[in-house]
Amino acid sequence: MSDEYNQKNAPLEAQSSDTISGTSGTPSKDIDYVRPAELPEQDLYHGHSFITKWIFCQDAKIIGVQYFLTAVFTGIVGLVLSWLMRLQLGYPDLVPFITAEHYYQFVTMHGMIMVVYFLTALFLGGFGNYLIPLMVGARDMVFPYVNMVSFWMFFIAVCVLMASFFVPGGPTGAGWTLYPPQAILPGTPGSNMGIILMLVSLSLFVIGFTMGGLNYIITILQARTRGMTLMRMPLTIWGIFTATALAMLAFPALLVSCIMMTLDKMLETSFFMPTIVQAGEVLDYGGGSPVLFQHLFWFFGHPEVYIVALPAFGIVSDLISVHARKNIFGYRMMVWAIVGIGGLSFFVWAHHMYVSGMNPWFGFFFATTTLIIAVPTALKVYNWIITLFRANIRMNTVMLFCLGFIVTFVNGGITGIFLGNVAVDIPLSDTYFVIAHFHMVMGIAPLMVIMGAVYHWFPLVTGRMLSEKLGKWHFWFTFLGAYSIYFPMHYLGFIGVPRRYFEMYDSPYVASATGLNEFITLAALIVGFSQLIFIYNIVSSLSIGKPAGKNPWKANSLEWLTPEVPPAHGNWGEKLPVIHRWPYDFNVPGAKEDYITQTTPPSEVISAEVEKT
Amino acid sequence: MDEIQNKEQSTSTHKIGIYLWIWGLLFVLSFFSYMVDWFAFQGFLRWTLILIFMFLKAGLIMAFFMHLYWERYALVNVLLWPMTAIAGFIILMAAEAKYTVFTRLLYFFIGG
Amino acid sequence: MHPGIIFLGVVVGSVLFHIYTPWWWTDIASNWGAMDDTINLTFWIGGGVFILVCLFMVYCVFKFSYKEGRKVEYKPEDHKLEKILTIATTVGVIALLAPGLIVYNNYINTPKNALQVEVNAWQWGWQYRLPGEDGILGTAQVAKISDNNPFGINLDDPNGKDDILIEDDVLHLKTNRPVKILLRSLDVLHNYYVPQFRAKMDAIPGIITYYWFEPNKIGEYEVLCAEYCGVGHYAMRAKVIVESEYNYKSWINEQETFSDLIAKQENNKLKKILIVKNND
Amino acid sequence: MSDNSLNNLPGGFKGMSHDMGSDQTAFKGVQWGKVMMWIFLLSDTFIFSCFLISYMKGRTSTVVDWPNTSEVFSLHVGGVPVPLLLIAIMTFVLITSSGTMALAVKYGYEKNRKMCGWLILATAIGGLTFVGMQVFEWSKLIHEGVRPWENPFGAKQFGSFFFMITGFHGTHVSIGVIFLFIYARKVFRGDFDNGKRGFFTTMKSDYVAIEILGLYWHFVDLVWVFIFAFFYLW
Repeated sequence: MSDEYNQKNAPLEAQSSDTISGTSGTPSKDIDYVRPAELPEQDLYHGHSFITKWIFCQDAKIIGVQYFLTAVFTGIVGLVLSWLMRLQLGYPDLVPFITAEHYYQFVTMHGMIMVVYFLTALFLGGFGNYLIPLMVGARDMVFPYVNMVSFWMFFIAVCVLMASFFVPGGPTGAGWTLYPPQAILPGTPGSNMGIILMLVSLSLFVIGFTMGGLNYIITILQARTRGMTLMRMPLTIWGIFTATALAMLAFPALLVSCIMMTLDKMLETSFFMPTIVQAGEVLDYGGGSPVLFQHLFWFFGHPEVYIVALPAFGIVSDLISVHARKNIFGYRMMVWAIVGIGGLSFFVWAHHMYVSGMNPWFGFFFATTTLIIAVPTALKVYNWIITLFRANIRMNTVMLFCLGFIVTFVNGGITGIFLGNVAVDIPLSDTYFVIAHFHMVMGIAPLMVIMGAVYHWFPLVTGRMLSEKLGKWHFWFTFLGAYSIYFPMHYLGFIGVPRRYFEMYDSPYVASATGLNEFITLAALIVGFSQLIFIYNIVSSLSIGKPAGKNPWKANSLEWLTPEVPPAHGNWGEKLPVIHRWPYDFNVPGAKEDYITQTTPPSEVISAEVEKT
Repeated sequence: MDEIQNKEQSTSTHKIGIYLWIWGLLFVLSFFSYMVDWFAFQGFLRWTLILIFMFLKAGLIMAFFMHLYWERYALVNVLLWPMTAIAGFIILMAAEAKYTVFTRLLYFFIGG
Repeated sequence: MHPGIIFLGVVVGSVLFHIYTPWWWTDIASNWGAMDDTINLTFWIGGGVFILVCLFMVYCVFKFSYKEGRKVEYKPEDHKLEKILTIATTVGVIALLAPGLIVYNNYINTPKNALQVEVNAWQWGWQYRLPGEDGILGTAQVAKISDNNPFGINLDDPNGKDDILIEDDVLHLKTNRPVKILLRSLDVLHNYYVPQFRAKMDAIPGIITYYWFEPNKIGEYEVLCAEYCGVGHYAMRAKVIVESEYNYKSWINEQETFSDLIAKQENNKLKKILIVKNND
Repeated sequence: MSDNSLNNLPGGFKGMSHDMGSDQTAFKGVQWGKVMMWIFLLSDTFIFSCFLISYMKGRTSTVVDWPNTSEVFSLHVGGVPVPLLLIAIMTFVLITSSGTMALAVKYGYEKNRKMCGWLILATAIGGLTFVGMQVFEWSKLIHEGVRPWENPFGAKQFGSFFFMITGFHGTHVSIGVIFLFIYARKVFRGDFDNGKRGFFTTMKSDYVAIEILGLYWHFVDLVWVFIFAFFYLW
C-alpha cells in the first residue's frame, strides 16, 4: 500500500506517472509524485438561510446527522416496543393492555423498525453520509441535492410508519416478514390500514434510499481525491460501499413484493394468494403462490442482513486498528472478504426457508452456498484478533465495544452455522434459537459497533470528547446485559419454544423456562435503561466535554485531517488533500511517531520502513 | 488544483452510419421475432428463436445505442456481473414453479 | 479490574452455563436422532472455535495493553498464515456440511412403507385425514370444503371414499412405523411441529407440503404451530398420541370414513324429509 | 498534462485492472451523472427482473389455463384477426424513438442544437404514441372483461401481471416523455450551450445530460424487448 512499493513494482498503479503519461518510460524521480487531478473542483451549493443550511441542507455531514437522529428516534420507539414484548413474555398479565393483538403489533413494528429504519438508515444514511466524503477526500457527495431529497424521503417514510400506530386497527401485526396470506387477511391485527401504510412506507424508504445509495456509490467510485486508490480506502468505506451496492440490487425485490402485496390487498389480485377458505367462506383469490413472496422477500432479506453487517465489519476494523495502534491484518483479504460476502449473499436467501415448503431440493444448494459464506466471514474474525496480537491496545471505551463486538459476533456467527446447515436448522427453525441468533449477530454486534463508532467519531462531529468513565459503565451494562439476554435464549430454542408466542401456556417443557423468561425480561429492561447513560453522556458532553482538538485518537485516515474540527462545509478548505499511503501505517519501524497519516508524503518519513502489502 | 485537464469524451461522437445500421438491424430482428408468432412455431424451436432475437436486440441496444461497446471494461463489468444474481434467481424460480405445479396437480387433481 | 478478566468471565460463564443448564432438548421420540447428532457436532466444532477465538482475544488484551513505547509488530500480511486459516476453516465447514446434507437427504426421501396422514390446518385448529384400506388418500381441494365435505375431497375420486376423517385435533400414531405428514392449509401459513419429533414443515395454502418421521416412543405429545398465523398462533395446539399397534387399531376402527359421513348425511336428509312429512 | 488522457490508458481487461487500481475515478472519463444513471438502471433492471420472474413463477405454477396471447392481443383488420398486430406496431414505434434518441445524443455532442432538439421532440412524440397505443390496448382488454382481479379467458394472474408489468413499464415511458419534453425545451433555449444552472439542483447544464436521458430512454426500450418476448410471445 505504500508509495515505495508502487513506484518500484507496479507499473500500472496510479502513482507511476511514466506508463500513464507515456513520457518515454523514464521513472519519475519525485517519490512524492501523485497523478494530477482528473476532474475539476466540485461545484458546491452554499446555503445561506437557516432553512437551506440546517433543514433542507445539502451538506452530507448535516444530512448524516439528520439521518442519525431520525434513525435513533425510531430505534428508541423500537426499544420501547421490545420492553413491552418482554414484559408480556416474562410476566404475563402484568400489563393489562398488552393483548395478543397488541403483542403481535409490537413484534412486527419492533422488527421492521430495527432492521430497516434503524440499522440500515443509521449505517448507510448516518455514518455513510458523514464519513464517505471525508474519508475519500471529496468536498461533498456528488449529488448534494439528491442526497437532501433522499433524507426527506426517509423522513416521510418514518412518518408514514409512525402514522400506522394511530390508524383504526393499529399497525400491522403480520410479523416483520409480512408473509402473505395472513398479512392481508383478517385474523391478523392491522390487516387493513396498518399493512397498507407499512407497504407504502417501505416503498418510500426504498425510493429514498436509492437516491442516497447512488450518491454513496458514485462518490466512492468517482470522486476520490488524488492518490486515493480503491485499495487505500479505509475498510469503513469498503463496508459501506459494498453494503450500498447490495442495497441497490436487493431493495428492488422488496419494492416489487411491496407493490404486489399492495395490489393483492387493494385490488384483490392473486399474486401471492391461492384459493383460501376463511371462516367457512371461499375468498375471491385463487392460483397465487405465498412461497413466491417469501422468495422475493428473502432475495431482499438476506442481502439486507449484510447491508447491516458489512458496514459494521468495516467500521470495527478501523476502530480496532486505530486503538490497537497496529495495522489491520490482511487488508486485502478483508476487502476481498467483504466483496465476496456481498456477492455470495445473493445466492443464499432460501436458507431462511428450509421449512417453508419450497422445492425440497433447494436445501442442498442453499446449505452449501450458506456454509461457503462462512469461510470469508471466519477469516475476517481471525484478522481482527490477529490485529490485536502484538499490538499496543488502548483499553478505552471504543476498544471495549470492539471487543464486545468480537465476542457477540463470533457467538452469533457460530449459531448461524447451525441455522445455515439444513438438517440442523429443521429442529431449530422458528424457535427462540433463531431469535437469539439474529439478535446476537445483527442486533447486538452491529449495535456494539455503532456505539463504539459514536465514541470514536463524536469528537470529530462535535469537537468534544465523550466521558470515558460513563462510557465504560455504559459498555459493561450494555454488553453484559445484552449477552445475558441472548446467550440463554438459545436454550429456549433447544427446548423447542416456538417464536412469536404471545403466551406459553403450560406445556411441561415450556413451563420449565418461566424463570429464564423472567430473567431475560429483567436483563432487557436493565440494558434498555442503561442507554440513558449513553444519552446523558452525549447530551452533557456537548457542553461540558473535554475539547477534542485535532485528531485526538492519532488516527491516520482522512476524516481527522480536515483544516477545521469539526469539518466545515466543503470539508477541505482551500486545497484537496493528496494521499500517499493506506490508512493503517501505525507503529511503522523507523518512523518517529506511532502513526503516519495518509497525507504524509514519503519524503517526510524517509526513514520509515513502510512495507509492501 | 494546478493541473486540471479537460477530459476527452470517450463516447463523444460516432459516425451516423453505425446508428442507422443498428436501427435497421433492430427493425429486422423485431420483425423476425414477430414472425415467430405469425408462423406459430411451437416448443423448443419457438423458445430458441424468441430468446436469440431477444438477446440480440438487447445486446445491440446496450452495446451501441447505450454506448456500452465504447465504454471501458471497468464500467461494463460492473454493470454485467450483477446479472448472474438474476440468472440464479431465474433458474431457481423456474425449478420452484415446476415443483409448485407438480404438487398442485398431484394432490388436487390426479392423486395416487 | 482489568477488562480482560470480565471477558474471560463471559467465556467461562458461557461454558459453565452450557454444562449446568437445566434447559436442554426434550427427549427425542422419533428416528431423527441424526439431527441431534449433527447439532452436537456443530456444537463441538463451533463451540471450540468460539472458545479459542475468545481466549485468544483475552490473551491479547492481557498481554498487549497500552504501554508507552511498546514495540508493536508491523506486518500487514502473512500469506502463509492466511492460507492455513482458510484451509482449516474450509475443512471445518465441510465437516459440518457433509453430515448435514446426508441427513437432509434422508429427510426429503420418504420411505415406501410410510403411513400417509394429511393434516388440515386453519385459523386456528387442526384436523386429520388418513387413507382407508386402499392406503391412498383421495384428491381434495379446499374450495370444495363444505359442511357435508369438511375436507374438500373430490367426490369423483374413488380413492377418497374410504378415507378416514378425524374432525378432532388428536392424532393417533403407531410406534415404529414411518409417517408421511402431508400438510394442507385452508387459509394462511401454519407449521405442524412436535418438538420431540424434531421434524417440522410449514403448511402453505395452495400447495401440499410434506415431511416424515418415525415415532418410536409411546406417549402423548403436544403439537405446536411453529409458523406465525395470526392472533391465535400461540393457542394453536393439538395432540399426538403414539401408541402400540393394538391400541392404534382399536382407535382407527372407531373412526368414520368419508362414505360413512355421506351415508349419515343422506340418512339425516331422509329423516328430515320424513319429519317434515309427518308434521304435515 | 497528458497523464489523464484516455487514449494513453490500456484497454480491455488490462485497462479494467488499471482503472480499478488507480486513484480518483474507477470509470475513467465517465461523468458522475452518467454513472448515476447506469447504476440506477442496474437497480431498475432488478425491479423489472423481479416482476418478470414473479410472472414466470405465477404463470408456470397456475393450474388454470393461460390465455393464448396471440388471440387475446389480436386486432381485426377487415374482419380477419391479425395476431399481436398492435403489439408489433408498438414495438416498432418504440424502436424508432430509440433510434431518434440515439441520433439526438450524437448531435448533442456535436453541439448541433437544432438537430438535437428536433430529434428529442421526435423521440418524445414516439413515446407519446406508444403510451397512446398502450391506453388503447388497456381499454380494449378492459372492455373484454379483463381486470387485475379476474380474467374471462383463464388464469386470474393473466390480468394481474399484464396490468402490473405493462403499467409499470408505461409509467417509465410516461416519465421519460415528460423529461424528453423538458429537455427539448432546454436544448432549444440553449441551456446546454451556455451552462445555465438547474432550477432545483443549481448545477451547470451540459450536453452529457442528453446522453443520460438517452440511456434512460434506451433502457425503456430494452425492457420492452424482454416484455415483448416473455409476455406476448410466450
